[in-house]
Amino acid sequence: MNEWLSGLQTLLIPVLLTAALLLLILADLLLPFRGGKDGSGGNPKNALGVIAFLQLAAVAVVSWLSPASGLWVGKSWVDDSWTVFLHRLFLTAGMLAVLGMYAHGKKNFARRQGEFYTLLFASLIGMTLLAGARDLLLIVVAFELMGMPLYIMAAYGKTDGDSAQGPAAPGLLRATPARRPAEAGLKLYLVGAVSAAITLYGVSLLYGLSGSTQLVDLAKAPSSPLLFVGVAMTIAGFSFKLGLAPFQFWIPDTYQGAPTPFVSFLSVAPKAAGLTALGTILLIGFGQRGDIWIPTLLAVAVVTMVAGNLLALPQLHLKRLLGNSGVAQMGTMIIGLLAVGVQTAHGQPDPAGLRALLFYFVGYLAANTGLFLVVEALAASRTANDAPETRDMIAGLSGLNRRSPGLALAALLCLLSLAGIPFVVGFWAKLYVFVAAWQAGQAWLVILAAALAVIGLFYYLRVARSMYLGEPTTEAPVPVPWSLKIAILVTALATAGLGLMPGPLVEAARAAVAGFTGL
Amino acid sequence: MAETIAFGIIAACMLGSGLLAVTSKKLVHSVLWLAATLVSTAALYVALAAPFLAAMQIVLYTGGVVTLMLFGVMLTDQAHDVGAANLSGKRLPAVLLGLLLFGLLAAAIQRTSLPPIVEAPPASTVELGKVLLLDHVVAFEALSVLLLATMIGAIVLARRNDVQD
Amino acid sequence: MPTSAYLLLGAALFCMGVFGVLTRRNAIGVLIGVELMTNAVNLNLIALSRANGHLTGQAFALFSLALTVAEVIVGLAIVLLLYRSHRSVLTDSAVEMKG
Amino acid sequence: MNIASPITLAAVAVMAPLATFLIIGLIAPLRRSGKPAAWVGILGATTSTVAAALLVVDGRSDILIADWLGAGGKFFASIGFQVDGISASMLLVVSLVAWCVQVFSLGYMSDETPAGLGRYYTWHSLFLFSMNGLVMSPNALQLFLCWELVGLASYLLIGFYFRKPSAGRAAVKAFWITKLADIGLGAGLVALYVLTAKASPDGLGSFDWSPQVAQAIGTGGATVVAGLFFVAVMGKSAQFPLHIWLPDAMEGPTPVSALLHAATMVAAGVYLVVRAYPLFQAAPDVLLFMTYLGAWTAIFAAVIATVQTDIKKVLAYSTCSQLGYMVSGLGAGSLFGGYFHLFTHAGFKALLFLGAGALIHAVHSNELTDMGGLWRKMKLSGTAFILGALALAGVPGLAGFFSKDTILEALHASGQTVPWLMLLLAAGLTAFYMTRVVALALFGKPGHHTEHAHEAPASMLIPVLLLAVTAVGAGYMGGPLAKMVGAEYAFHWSMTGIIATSLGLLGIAAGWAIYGARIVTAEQLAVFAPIGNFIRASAVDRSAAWVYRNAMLGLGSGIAWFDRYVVDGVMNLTAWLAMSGGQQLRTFQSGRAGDYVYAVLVGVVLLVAAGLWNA
Repeated sequence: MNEWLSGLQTLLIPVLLTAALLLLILADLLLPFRGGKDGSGGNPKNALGVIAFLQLAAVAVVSWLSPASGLWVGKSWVDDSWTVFLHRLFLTAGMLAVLGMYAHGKKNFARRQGEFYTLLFASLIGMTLLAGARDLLLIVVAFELMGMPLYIMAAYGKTDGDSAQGPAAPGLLRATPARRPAEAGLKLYLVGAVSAAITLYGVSLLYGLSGSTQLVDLAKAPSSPLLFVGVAMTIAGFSFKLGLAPFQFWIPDTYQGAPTPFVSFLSVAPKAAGLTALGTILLIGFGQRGDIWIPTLLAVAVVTMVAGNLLALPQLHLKRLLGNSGVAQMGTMIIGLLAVGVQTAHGQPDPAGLRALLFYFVGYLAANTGLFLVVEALAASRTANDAPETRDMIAGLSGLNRRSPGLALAALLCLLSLAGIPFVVGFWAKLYVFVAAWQAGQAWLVILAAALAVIGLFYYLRVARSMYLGEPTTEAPVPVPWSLKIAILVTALATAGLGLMPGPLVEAARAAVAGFTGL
Repeated sequence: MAETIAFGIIAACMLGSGLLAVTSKKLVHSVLWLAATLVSTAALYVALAAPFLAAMQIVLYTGGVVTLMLFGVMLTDQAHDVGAANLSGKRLPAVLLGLLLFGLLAAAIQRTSLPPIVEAPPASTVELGKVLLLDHVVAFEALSVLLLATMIGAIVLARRNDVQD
Repeated sequence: MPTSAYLLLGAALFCMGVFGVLTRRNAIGVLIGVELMTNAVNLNLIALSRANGHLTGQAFALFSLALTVAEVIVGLAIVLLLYRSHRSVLTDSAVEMKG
Repeated sequence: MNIASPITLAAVAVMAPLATFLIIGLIAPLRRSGKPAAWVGILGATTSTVAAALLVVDGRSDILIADWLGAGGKFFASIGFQVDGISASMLLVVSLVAWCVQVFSLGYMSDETPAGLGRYYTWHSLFLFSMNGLVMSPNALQLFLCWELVGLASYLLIGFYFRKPSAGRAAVKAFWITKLADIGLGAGLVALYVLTAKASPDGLGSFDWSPQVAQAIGTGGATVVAGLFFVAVMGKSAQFPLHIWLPDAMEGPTPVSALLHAATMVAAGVYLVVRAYPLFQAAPDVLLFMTYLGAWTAIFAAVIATVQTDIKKVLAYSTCSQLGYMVSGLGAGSLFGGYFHLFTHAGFKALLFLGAGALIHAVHSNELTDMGGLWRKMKLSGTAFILGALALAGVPGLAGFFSKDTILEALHASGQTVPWLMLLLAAGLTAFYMTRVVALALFGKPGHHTEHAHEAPASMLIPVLLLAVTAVGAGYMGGPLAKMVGAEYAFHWSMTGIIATSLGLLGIAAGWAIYGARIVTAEQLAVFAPIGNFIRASAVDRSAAWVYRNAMLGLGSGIAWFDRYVVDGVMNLTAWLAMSGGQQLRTFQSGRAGDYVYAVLVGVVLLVAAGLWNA
């Protein structure tokens, strides 16, 4: 019994989140739906967003108050400083997602808000479990727990602006749902389901060859062709979620069709979680045998950076552009992982790359989320008079500075951060990763990444140019709901603040990596 | 010898029905062939001393998944294009890709020395339960949350739109 | 039977699934392919569990089974949604977003 | 003189423009009011200039390094101010030129809308802040940060007339090319940190550029770092073949050109070399490369300048050419020579640009032929412009003469004969094309705009005249400047000086003969009767003209063509390749989920195959 309790305590954050999820379901059942046509005002279900936010905030407070215990649950899960850092990251992402979603959900799926937050919580539970998972089986289950709610959330919502309605079907199928969310969900799901099968196949081989599901035992597996195949398929399977080329094609389509506040979540937190999961498998399981995975991952990283940047270059649709640029960003993050891998394989594990990775996650969370939320603010403010073809397009941002200077400034900060310009957090993130990679002897990779970043600069600045130099179609300020305003403010402040004073974050990342068990 | 023959027969059933499952023109047939594949796999599980798994395979998989799929097929039966264009024209590259992958996997399997299958009495369900609930309790709990979320999600998506927002 | 026989069988089944995934235009057909692939994984797991002489692989296979069921449920919900929005269950009927 | 500590003065000089940037930038009504915003900007520049002047007078050195990013000194970033002779004098030059440009702009930009003017001064303040921050950098990291900011600010300034498509394109091009080159600085920075970390016992690196660092990382390390740094220098300081953005950047307002090309943006590259000179000194290969590349750029750009008809383009190529001098001088091992030329060039090039601005303002055209005969209308501006031209041409007694002579001496002393000859030739060409500009613009056939031209207003004249003083006087600052840099300098005539001066005078004579007096006609040459007869008989005049037209013009145009279509073309090709590569890849983004699954499985097969290959 005692063991159980200590287990619960070690798993504090996931357990609290599960309790919160159940409470949320209960609240959803108790709160009636009462809404006008547009779902505005007086709908008791709207309280669910507030409840969800408060719950997450409470869990976040608990997370901030409870330092890493270093305790294990069985041999599969550990509550170390690395886990705690990631928990805080995911909880922050969750809170931003709820803030971003609040106004959107109220307006677009007034009746189904509760389910959305429930799914979000489920996904967050998966992420928090992934953070501490040191067992293949748990990683696979947590990964799916994180992923499956995402499929549904991507297909959520009914507004996609310019959805063409098909002919009405009789009977059961009278009301036609929106086309684009369905398409977004379908693409994410199909690629995801196939990738899940591939991951499972790879993982089954890893298990079979090492005779255990624990990551530390993977090192015992004798080197054999099948082991290489297992690792390759595991990497391939994870690459889907991370959006590495050529597994990334779903990204722009899904981003375009899914609700934007959800995309702001989808584009960061699951990727960070997936990358840390892949990283723990590779580093703990095969840290000493870099030859199994480093060449493969290196090739994937290069292809990803090139493809992501080139695909983003011609994009005029903001969400597609951000999707593809996110692919390129993931490529850069992989470099951090590779840096650790190379150093570890040389028998001198240097956690600089891991630190860089954690730092990068935070910077990326702030900038990318902020930018998507600005896109959402603009889309939400659109009226029937706006040309449908400018929805979510760069052109739709035209002259934003004259309409809402604050919003434009926030977007600019985020753009500069993603582009890696000094004085905002993205610069330090890139520099940190590059230093780690160069220290690992991958100078050419650094130069390549820096060269590709110039392409990135081009498309990011094109957006900024449109905001500052373009002509607005209207002078009216963009009305931003307060919840969205807070979220955008927080991300912009974090982007600028961590750029001017990255010290605390550096220290936090250092502490997190110092306690990482396994390296 | 008898064992090899039995293995051969089951394997042939499995592969044959699997092949039919991916090539049948009619989707309902495909689903049924899938069921046949799953059942023959269950037979292999028995041979591998995993009777509980075999049972679960038949109950969960064949009973659950296949039924669900049949439902899916029937519900969407009115789609104007079902049956008309079930298979895409890009079959040759798919065959090549599949064969290539199989070749690679087979080469890797052949070149790897694996521990032999130990002949042993079937493991008791109690022992399996211990592994599940002691070694993998976190995953087990996570799975329950996952199933709950899946139910909620599936309902919210599949619910009729006119009773929604 | 040697372990490799089971693994080869699994690999063959997996690649059939790959073929099915690649050739089916009907979303449910794609799901059937995915089912074959995960079924191959389960076969792998159970065979390797036996070869390793413990039950972890079987437990893993159970988890994998449950995951697959969940996946199919979500998949069918999405297929139904697709059907309602597009009047079609072909994966290439939803091609509005591209480029 | 003990008004304030050097660090305080440096902080004031750097922070004043930042304050004005924030004030103008954030207070929208002030920005939109135009003139008041301009005055705030000028106030900031004035403060910087005064502080810099006090710093120079004070003469003390000091360094402040603040551990910016916290983390108990374990993290690598520190910022601060390094006050010494070099940074103090550079700060003064930068601030003074910026001040002149800002005052000049009051008159020049008077046609702008108030909001436009406000925006203009906002960017100016940002630019001055970043440039001053760059100058005072105590390490490579801060320099890089400010370097990027300088790039951004110059992008905004060059693209100021953003409604004009060509200005937008030019801004983008300038930004892109310098950005591309900046990869070198960024990578060099990373390399420097990693190499110093490797060399230090505690495993922590730094971004210092001190001789100790150079020693620690050895020749190999220094070559990597300096080589990578120099790539960025090539971009920023417009060395061949990365100079192509510079002529296009003339699309910006003329005062902006003066700012960017005189003392600030393009000088940043040379300044980087000056600051990081210990690292460069430890990398002889890089220095040798610099010597040749600088000389080549000097002569290449000078040749192109001889055939330009746009006054700003001539000055732009001339900037390229002079930067070549500086780079070559630094490469030859003369820190002082390169820096001295940077110093004097700042003065007279700013003068030339602002003078050209006054001329352009008078006739509303950049074309030399439209300006003809402006001398009669604009005596003051004209005189100043001529002074600047003579200083650039290297006429003895004026600023350019002394610094150019120092560089040539250094090359001669180091035994670099080929670059030395190239630079000598470039000196002659410089004199030639500047004479051409003066002759055509001030004395040539009156253009149809000339009639309505009149002298520039006081706000434009004051900075021009002030700079004219520096164009004359800066050359005599060599001794004090050398002391500040820590070198020895005393002018004396030498063989090199005599050759260079003769070539310069020859160039002036040739230029004047062809474009000013137009004496290369048979009648005038007939004065020398026997020779004239001979010439008439042998038609040397015509053949001379032919030679000139076909050889000289042909060479110039040929190189200009090469520049336009080959060097530029490679850049455009790269951009085009990236863009069309993206477009090609997009065809895979077909929208069909089936295709995406295909991609996934192809990826799997590839990864598995790669895995087996490794195994």
